[in-house]
Amino acid sequence: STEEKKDAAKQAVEKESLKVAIWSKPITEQTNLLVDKEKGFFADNGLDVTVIPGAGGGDAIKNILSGQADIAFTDPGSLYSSLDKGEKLKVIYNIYPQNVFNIVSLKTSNITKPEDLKGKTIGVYSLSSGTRQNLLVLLNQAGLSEKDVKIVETGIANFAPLMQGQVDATAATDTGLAVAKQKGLGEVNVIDVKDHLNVPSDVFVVTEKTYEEKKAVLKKFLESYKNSAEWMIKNPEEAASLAKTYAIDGKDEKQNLEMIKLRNASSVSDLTEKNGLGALDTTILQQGADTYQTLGLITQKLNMEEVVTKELLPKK
Amino acid sequence: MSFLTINNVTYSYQGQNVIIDRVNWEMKKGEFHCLLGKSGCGKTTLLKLASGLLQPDTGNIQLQGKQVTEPSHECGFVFQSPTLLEWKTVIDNVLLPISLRRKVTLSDREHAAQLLELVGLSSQFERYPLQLSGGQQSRVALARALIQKPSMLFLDEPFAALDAITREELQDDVLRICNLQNTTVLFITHDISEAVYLSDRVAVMEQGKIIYASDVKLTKPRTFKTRYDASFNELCLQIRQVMSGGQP
Amino acid sequence: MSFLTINNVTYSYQGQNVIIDRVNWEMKKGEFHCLLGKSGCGKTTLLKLASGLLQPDTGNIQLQGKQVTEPSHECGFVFQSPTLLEWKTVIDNVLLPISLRRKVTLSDREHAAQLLELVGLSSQFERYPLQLSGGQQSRVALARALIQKPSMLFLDEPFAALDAITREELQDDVLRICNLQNTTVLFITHDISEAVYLSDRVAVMEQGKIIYASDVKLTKPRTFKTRYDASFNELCLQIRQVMSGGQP
Amino acid sequence: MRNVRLYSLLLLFVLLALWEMLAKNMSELVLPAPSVIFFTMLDGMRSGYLFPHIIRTTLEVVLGLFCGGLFGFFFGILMGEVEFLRKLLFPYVIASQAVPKLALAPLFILWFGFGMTSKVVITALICFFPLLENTVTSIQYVDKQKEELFRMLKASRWQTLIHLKIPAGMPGILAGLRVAVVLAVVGAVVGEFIGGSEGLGALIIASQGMMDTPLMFVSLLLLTIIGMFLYQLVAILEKRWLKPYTREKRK
Amino acid sequence: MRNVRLYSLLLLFVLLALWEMLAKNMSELVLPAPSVIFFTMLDGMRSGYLFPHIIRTTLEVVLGLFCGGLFGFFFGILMGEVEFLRKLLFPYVIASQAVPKLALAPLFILWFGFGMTSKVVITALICFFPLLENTVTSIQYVDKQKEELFRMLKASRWQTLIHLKIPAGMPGILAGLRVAVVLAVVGAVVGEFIGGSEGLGALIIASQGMMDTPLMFVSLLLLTIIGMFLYQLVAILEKRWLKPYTREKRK
Ligand SMILES: Nc1ncnc2c1ncn2[C@@H]1O[C@H](COP(=O)(O)OP(=O)(O)OP(=O)(O)O)[C@@H](O)[C@H]1O
Ligand SMILES: Nc1ncnc2c1ncn2[C@@H]1O[C@H](COP(=O)(O)OP(=O)(O)OP(=O)(O)O)[C@@H](O)[C@H]1O
Ligand SMILES: Cc1ncc(C[n+]2csc(CCO)c2C)c(N)n1
Ligand SMILES: [Mg+2]
Ligand SMILES: [Mg+2]
Repeated sequence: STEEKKDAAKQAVEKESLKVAIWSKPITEQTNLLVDKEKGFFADNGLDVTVIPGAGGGDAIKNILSGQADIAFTDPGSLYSSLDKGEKLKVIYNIYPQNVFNIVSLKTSNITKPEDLKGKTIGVYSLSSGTRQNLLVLLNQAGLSEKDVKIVETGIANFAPLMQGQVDATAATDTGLAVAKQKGLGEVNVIDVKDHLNVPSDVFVVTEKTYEEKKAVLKKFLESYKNSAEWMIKNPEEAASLAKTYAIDGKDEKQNLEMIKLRNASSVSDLTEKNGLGALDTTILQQGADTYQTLGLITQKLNMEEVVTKELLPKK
Repeated sequence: MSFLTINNVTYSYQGQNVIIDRVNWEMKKGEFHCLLGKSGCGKTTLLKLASGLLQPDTGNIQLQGKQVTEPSHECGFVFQSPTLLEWKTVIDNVLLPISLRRKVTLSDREHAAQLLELVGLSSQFERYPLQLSGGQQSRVALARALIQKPSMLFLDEPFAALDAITREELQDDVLRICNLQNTTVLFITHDISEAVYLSDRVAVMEQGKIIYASDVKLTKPRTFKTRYDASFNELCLQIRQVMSGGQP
Repeated sequence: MSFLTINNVTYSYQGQNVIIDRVNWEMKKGEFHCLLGKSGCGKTTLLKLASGLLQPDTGNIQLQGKQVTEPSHECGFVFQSPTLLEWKTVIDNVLLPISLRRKVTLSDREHAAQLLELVGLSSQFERYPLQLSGGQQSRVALARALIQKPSMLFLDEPFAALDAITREELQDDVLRICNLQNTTVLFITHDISEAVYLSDRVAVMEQGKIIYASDVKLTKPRTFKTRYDASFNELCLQIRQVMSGGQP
Repeated sequence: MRNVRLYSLLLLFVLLALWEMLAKNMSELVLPAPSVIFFTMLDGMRSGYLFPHIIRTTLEVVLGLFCGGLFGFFFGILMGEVEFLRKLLFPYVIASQAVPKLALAPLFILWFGFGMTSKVVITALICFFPLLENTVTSIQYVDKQKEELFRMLKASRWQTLIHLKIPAGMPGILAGLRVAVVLAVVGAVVGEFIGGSEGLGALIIASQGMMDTPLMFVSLLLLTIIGMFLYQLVAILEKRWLKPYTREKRK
Repeated sequence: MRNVRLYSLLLLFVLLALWEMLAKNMSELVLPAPSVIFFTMLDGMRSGYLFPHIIRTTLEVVLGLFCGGLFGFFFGILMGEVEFLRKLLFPYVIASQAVPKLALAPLFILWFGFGMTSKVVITALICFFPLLENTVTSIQYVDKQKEELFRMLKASRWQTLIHLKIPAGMPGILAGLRVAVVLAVVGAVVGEFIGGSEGLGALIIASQGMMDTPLMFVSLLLLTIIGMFLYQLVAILEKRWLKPYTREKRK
């Protein structure tokens, strides 16, 4: 058995280590990325993946810029900002092609389309949150601007002010809404951002340098990730039960399942049906960048053609 | 009627060995009593008991017929060490007892200045205690005790840090003031002749007991001549003998 | 050759009025000198200058031919107030000077115990300073000064808080020890007879100046008989007169 | 002591140079160079963009410090004086401190609204503790002799406090105040993290959202300056008040 | 003093009852009732879900406190003793405190990695200041007479420190330690907010994401307990060490 141990040790040494900086703590919706010990999606491909937590998509990018991590699991907003600051980055995989953000209002306020938001008070997590950025995108699509509404920072428990009537609507995500409903939110109207401009929620980003130097490994990683995502889509129940041990918020298996199902849904789109999971749509990313520019969230015109690369995408 | 009565008082710190052992004492209004005794015999403790700073384990203490359970407004106290507030000037230190009871008036300040002059500190009103010599500090403490014109004074070696000349001047001053205000004084000293010179009655303590007491029957007011009186020296000698262990 | 030389020394606190005014003084090895003077005349200041705790504004001070710029290991000091460390027991307080220089050995502890017995505190080794009476505290301070067997002792009214009996016992003890170890002593006191009894030479200060100095030519060793010697009393009287402003 | 100034400047330059070098090899998004920060700051000052934020935060800090300081001092005295209160309340005081305010955000907003009040409350809550703790301690360790003197003078509890315990404990109390001053800055910022659209904390969050790290560092720098300024103020007050304590030392 | 216990419990019950009532009229999302929190805690304990987080955070707090405390004490002494260092370094000390650590997260992670080190460093950084400030102050205001005694005994600077200044300043220093202990808890949590996947701070963030407010309150409660426990520990130490200072008071 000592030899076996040695063998295992040898293998471990030979494995290529790869660090993935994510935008959050290791949470349920990313179960596929966290269960390598159990399922070996990455290990079987000779990869030793470490997940590095962060507080927001910006942290994920900072972590790859500083060399703390190789791959960033981040949102396009953070990507645009970094590109705007002149960083050289590559988008290599589309994790969630579906935009998960929404605007939630009580049925009684009768807000059903973006135009109805005019003059209303809307809650967002904070000034730096995705909820705010996506709210702005939505307003922009409806020809409104930040000045037409009153945005208040409500902190993370942003449904409470909505229920207590301190805000007319609140910007949230699909998972947030699901949890809130479970906690007794009641009847609400939901405006989904994806119905107006479906900018992806998260993508894998690497620095140009990593991209050049580690193509092979990255490729292996994306392939493994795709496998893991496919597994999660096929086995949501198993994932939900594994999340109990591997995700920090995976206490409640039923809730886990709901989260996982929502993420599974946002992982697929028409394009992924055609080209396989992770398929990148440069046009929509470009549209997103342009919208961010008109909103003043970034200053330069970005060319996403240079940034998006489909070279490493796994075959269907 | 007696002014201060110490009635069969016992005391021990933290329940250890007995420090004050069944002491009885009586003082009439306006009397000046001196307490003598070897270092560590319990004089300070007795004084603190009499003033109400400490509570006796057994027995009781009465001031003007009332049980003493806490310090009284009518008592002044000079501690063995000066105990001045470093952050107040000399004159403010003297005025402290007043300022605790009411607003300090101009006449209070004048009174304080008078007392400071009396104890020979006329040029140091605005100094801070740390800038004074040891003897000067103890004189400030004396002035502080006098400012309230107390009807009862407890003085714990107030002159120990003073030279013979200043000491004798102050002895006379204190006697005069106390006479004038008919103050009752309980005075601790190590100087036998000082004790005899000042008192109407002296007591010697040993190991918590009063082993000797005697009226001093010298003419009053006392003057420098008193010190050369034969009976003065005799009494001094007698007390000395008592203290060094011989019988009176 | 002189052991301690004070050479035309001037000093003033914070550049205010002059406290020590061109003082000259000399002590030979093994001599016992006493400094007298009214309260506030500058005795403590002079002692601190001599010991190197303060630096003179002008003039200089030499100990064994070397300029004194800081306190020396060979000097012991008893301050006017006991200055004990409240968080150390009595015996640890006495051992403090030793413990600052090296590890305390068993024989050091024995030495400390001896000294404490000498000053009459044999049963209080393990007490804390705050549990002692005033006189007991000052005796601890004396023991602390003696434990290093210093060749030069500065004593600032070490016996002020002691009764006549204890004081006289300690006077003899100190004299004996200093004689034995040939210690040079500069001693401040307010008790003129104490000064005369102890010293080889006495000096009287006034307003920062030494206004009188005299050798004491009494037989040594001094005994209780010394105090009844005619020349003893004469010298006492003379000093008294000097202090009270009369000419010697 | 003029030398200190010189060395202080020297050290500053050395540190800045080191930082500049370090930053050269790093993305501006992670660690911007001091020069970049400086120019960002200059820009912000010139355009007036920074002023409302600075004013807002300063106001919050000062108000919060005032309330929290008074509160801490006052309760420090109460709890130092009354053992019963001390034993009774200390668990809650510690609870109020050990809990990260950031997590209680929604409650604060719920109770105190989105405006400045909630930030002032958080600031006060954060900075009252060091003052409380130091006050409790300082007024308890008072010279026994002086205490006896006040007992003899029949000083009331209140008088003993005013005339003895507080003056005697002043150095310790002011040390607490100095800690509180610095914590107040952090408090205000944390308050603004939660739900603020103005103030340097909000600016930090916003700059994080825009990934404008130089702007974030400008905010941090401004916070440091506010903290240092207030600290210095307390030091000056201290010099005034504690003169008698240190008078001897001067020569 | 047995009464205090009683009243303490009584107060606790009153507060809990008030809370329960308040929470009844409020969404569990904002303020869960104590009963709910209690059962959530019980669950978490039974399933063992909470233990790794508790252990992790406690470890970080203790390590951070140890490092930060030592550091603060040590530098407090250095800066209390050497005026030059005090003037030279204080700006940086204040800077290190006035800056919200939360904003510096990425830098700490860059320098100290993702493991426990970065959290320990943040904790240490947060809790060293009160100790430093109190140490600096406490060792400066020493009785002049005792200082003179030590000069007379030719005590070296070091000896004066060890035998005089530190023992005499102990009450103040320990007050600083008590503030530091409580801040350390906050420090560890802030560290975990940023880049931790384990620990009560991470749990708070995660529970916020899940909108599991009861779980968040359980974490907060646990933090309070850790803080209180450590505080009590210091109090016990204090009682041991400061015996001679308070000996007189006993009777
Ligand atoms: N730290 C100080 N700052 C300013 N003046 C001082 C200081 N210490 C003492 N003095 C002044 O210097 C003079 C001499 O003081 P010193 O302590 O030497 O007197 P002394 O002869 O020892 O008196 P005593 O017998 O009362 O102890 C006094 O007038 C005193 O007010
Ligand atoms: N706080 C205390 N705790 C315990 N014992 C004490 C305390 N204070 C004094 N003692 C002891 O009580 C005895 C009497 O002390 P007290 O202070 O009354 O003596 P004293 O007669 O005033 O002596 P002195 O002349 O030296 O001042 C001494 O033996 C002393 O050690
Ligand atoms: C599925 C999903 N949900 C939420 C976020 C969080 N998020 C989106 S944008 C943004 C602001 C920049 O940090 C943040 C925090 C995400 N990345 N992916
Ligand atoms: Mg006494
Ligand atoms: Mg003197």
